[in-house]
Amino acid sequence: MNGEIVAFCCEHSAYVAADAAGKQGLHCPENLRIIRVPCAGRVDIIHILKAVEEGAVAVLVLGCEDGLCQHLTGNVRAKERVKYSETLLKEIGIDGRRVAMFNLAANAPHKFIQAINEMNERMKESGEEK
Amino acid sequence: MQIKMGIFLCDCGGSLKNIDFPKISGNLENLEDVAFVDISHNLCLEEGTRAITSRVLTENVNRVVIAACSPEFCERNFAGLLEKLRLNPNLLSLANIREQCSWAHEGDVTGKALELIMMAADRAQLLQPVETKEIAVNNEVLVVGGGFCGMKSSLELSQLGIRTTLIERESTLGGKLRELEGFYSSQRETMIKAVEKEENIEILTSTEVAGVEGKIGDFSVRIRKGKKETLRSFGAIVFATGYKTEVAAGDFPLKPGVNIISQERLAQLLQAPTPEAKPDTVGFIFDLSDENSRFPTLATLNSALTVKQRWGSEIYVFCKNVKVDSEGAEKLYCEAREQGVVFLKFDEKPTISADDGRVKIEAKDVLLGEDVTLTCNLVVAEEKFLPSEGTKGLSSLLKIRTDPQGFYQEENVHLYPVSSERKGVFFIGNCRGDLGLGRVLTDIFSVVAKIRELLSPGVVAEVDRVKVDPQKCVACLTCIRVCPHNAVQLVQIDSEKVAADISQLACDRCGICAAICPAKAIKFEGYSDEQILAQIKAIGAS
Amino acid sequence: MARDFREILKTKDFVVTAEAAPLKGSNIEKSLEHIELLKDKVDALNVTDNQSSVMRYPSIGICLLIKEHGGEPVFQMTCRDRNRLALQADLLFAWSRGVRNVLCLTGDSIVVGDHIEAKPVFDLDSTQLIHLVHTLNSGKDMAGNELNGGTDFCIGTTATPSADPIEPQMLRVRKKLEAGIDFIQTQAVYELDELKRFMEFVRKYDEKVKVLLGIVPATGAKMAKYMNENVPGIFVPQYMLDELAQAPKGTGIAKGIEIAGRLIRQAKEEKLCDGTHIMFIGKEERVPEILEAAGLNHS
Amino acid sequence: MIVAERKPIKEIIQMIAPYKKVLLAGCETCVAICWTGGEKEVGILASQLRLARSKEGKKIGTVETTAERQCEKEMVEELRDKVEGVEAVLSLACGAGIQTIAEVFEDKPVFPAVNTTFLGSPEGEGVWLENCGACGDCFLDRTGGICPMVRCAKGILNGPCGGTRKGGKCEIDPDKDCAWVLIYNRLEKQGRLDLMEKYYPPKNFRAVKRPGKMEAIKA
Repeated sequence: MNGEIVAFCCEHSAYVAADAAGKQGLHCPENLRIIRVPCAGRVDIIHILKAVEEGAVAVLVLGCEDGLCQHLTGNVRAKERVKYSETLLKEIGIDGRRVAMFNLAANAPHKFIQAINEMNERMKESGEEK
Repeated sequence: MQIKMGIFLCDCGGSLKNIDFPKISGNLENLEDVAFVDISHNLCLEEGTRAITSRVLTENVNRVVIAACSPEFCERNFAGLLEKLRLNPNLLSLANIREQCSWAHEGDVTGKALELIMMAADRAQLLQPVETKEIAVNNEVLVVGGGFCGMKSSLELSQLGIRTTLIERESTLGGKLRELEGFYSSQRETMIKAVEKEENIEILTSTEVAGVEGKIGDFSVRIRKGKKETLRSFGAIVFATGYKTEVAAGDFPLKPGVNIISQERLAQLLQAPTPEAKPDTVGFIFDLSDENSRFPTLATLNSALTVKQRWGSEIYVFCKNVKVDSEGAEKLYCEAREQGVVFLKFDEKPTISADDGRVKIEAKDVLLGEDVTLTCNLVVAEEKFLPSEGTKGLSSLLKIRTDPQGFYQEENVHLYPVSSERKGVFFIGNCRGDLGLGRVLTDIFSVVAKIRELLSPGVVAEVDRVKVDPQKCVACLTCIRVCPHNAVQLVQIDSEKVAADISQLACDRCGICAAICPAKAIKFEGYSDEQILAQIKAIGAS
Repeated sequence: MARDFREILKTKDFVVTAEAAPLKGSNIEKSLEHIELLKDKVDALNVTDNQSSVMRYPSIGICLLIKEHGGEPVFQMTCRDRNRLALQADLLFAWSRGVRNVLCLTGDSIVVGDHIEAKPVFDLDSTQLIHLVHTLNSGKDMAGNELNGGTDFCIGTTATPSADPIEPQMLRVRKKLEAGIDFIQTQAVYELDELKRFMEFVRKYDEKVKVLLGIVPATGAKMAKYMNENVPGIFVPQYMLDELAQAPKGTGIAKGIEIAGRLIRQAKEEKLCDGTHIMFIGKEERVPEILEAAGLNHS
Repeated sequence: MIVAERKPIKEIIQMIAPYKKVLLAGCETCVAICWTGGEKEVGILASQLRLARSKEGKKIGTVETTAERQCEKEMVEELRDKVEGVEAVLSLACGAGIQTIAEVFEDKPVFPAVNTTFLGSPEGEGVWLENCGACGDCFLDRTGGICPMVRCAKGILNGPCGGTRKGGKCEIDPDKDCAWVLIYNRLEKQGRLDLMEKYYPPKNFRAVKRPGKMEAIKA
């Protein structure tokens, strides 16, 4: 990889939002790579770490809004795992802000684009290249 | 078996102009395991179906990669097509090059499109067939709660030919209908009679649920009547356990001899023969707090009208707001005003005191801007709307969450309105909160439709989509504890080994268990660790 | 004045003791000041043992100092820092140097103090320690060996009358009473009803044991709240918090002293208990004010 | 079961600093169950170590494996091929497992990646509670099946202490229950409060004759 953003997208919300963004012509950064998952709760710590290992500049997990996970706790667990991954990275001196969790609904393409842009901004600020 | 992959590229009628399809095709053709790369213009149309059919059959491929629009649109169709071609639908891998690539960026995105296809192709390499099989389901339904909601849904189900067992904790059917007069009383008897007459409905009164095991299509329910417990099987369970109301003791001076009564007591008075000395003035108070007051509003309007008609009393209704968003409420309100019921709007809580056998209400009416003091023969107190007795015990027995107020079914868009996290277990009516009549009816019809769909003969389910490897399972019970759908249980594998086992009917394919398993013993085909990691590795590799 | 504390306990209507907390470091001047100030105003001075698990000058050291200056020390001994060998050896040493009273405690947890990585000993608990002192008093050690010179300690212990729930606490007090003790000094009590309840319980099992009401004056509403949240076994009631909060700025401590005096006075007048034990740690110099507020003009 | 916690990563990185290829050996029993040393955690640690090395611009080879029971020589023996291919072993097993693998492969440096903390049982999802101190002199018959030796912060046998917090919580942690209040409640329910009225003399701390060894009758 070379500076890509890996985004794990829940197929009930974020993945649909990403489609909608494309449909509405909301442009997103080209370095985005989406991996579709059935629920944010499917994303494991090792997936996040491997993405960082492979050279992703940032890793995002995008799930449903709080309280609206089809599987009740999937998004909550995902958030916990992202937080833990952040810790794991920080403790070895890697910027923990490279991983993040966002909650959004399927009808929120703006929020989706915002999340990706925010990550790009964040990474520019921190100046950390891969 | 040797992987043989067919790749189809769709340029969406030639509209994806910022992707150079021949170039992509050229890059892919020479890859190992790739049998062919085809470019089509409209894979979703008849011509596309024909193209896929002939190529898959002649080339005899065992993996299909399709780069086209979002899987949200095309996945079902293509999977269905593969099935027709006798290729397992799970051997399909999609690349979303339209919404998430061509449309998402300006300028040439050939490179990115190629990469997305590579990700899909690398995932395809690792896909395994997922077989399906027909699963026999029990299509009898258990309805818990013999109130309006329970009776009505039993009637609807039975009319579809679904055998229904209706159980009620009390000794008679009717539930809250028994406590409401006026319009509701006529409904009560008709409905009870209809339920009793219906052959497809078995009625068990003075009966409770003692335990629920199993899964959709095959629940075993322990039913308790007195001390006797019986085990029965059902395909689905509908809970219509209703609500209870309670006069908040803190709000009213509830002492014997003080004429402050509950709605329930009022209903009893109205059912009894009309008293000699009818009360001259009757006060009603509701909406003391800002909580959802749909039910108190309806109950008050209904009772106020009935009292007016039967006793001809003067009626004063004290309230903060009259919320008429529930069905029929506005009509009741207008009728009440026409009949001379006086509504007084307070902002601060009225003072209520006993006054020589009568009740004095002092309030500041915000519309009149004046202090109002009224002495009534009778005051009907506001009642709080609460989950019915036993809801807490039932929810822990079912392992299903309740909202902070203790009602079932949080407003989760994916489950809304009547499904629960446990497939085949439904909650309808006022056990979900203060709904009002209109929404209760909607619930009833939704649940009937859902059950009909779920329990139709010949339910087909995937086998081992999410599967535990018993050799790797360390029986730590983590998956059993975390599964939001109660789909995992511990089973004896052989004489010495126990392991987790996932019920394919109850499983809702979230993958939470696969992620959390500390022994990595759970594989979610299609989204396995290897398949996810293959996609990660493919990023930037081309 | 009589300096045999056991005798004082038997004869005096209302016994008064105060806590003398050793400080950190080898300089004992300040402790000496406190001793000089208080030794004649109270019946005994009670020396804490690495109080709150914070390492300090040893209890036995201050006990000897009190002795040298004509006061009556109570040697506090916790099980936190010594195993059964050390406990016995220290007790023999104390006795040989004229210390006659020992207060048997389990001790606070290590983690509340300033050496949180230390290994907690807790070889014995307070009840077992009481039994151990009796064993030494009988001229034997714990292993059953005859001692060349035993002890005859006056034995005290503590109890928490305001514990919640109270039942298990009372069962433990009962075990201590059955082990045989001369006096109980209670944890700080702010509600005398709790003391009454406690006395009723104690008297059911022991007619003779003396109970000293524990007093920890609050120095302000903030401090009282802090104690409620952080000091084990202390529960200042809401009305007292309000009373403290209403005191004008800078007079919180005076208010605390007033309340303490009031509690002691009432306990004495209503004969609720046999005496009091004042714990005014870090403010030892103001103990006389409490005595005055309580109307205890010691002779 | 045995409960363990991952060591701070800095400690681990320091331990394996001299080596270019290490084997991460988990265990499929207790430490897997308590989410510390199963295949999942082995994978996470390996990834973290690789990331840490690459941050320094260096590389580390990681081999990941788990033993069925790392405290059994025969089962550890099965890892021989993997062990021989590396310079050092990082074990995610409990202290017993670590020592077994160190003994079986005497020539290899073996390092602990976890701290073995206590014997306990799960309280719920992801929460484990210490409830046995392996004292060798079980006391549970007298305390309603609740061990005051480890569940009381001070191990009091004649409790509770005077510091119990409101509502029966431990003096050092308001989130933890006072063991003696639990004992009281259980014994009261069973009508056996007389057990709590009894005095229990000091415990025999020589019940386990250290170094501990147990020989069963080879019947």
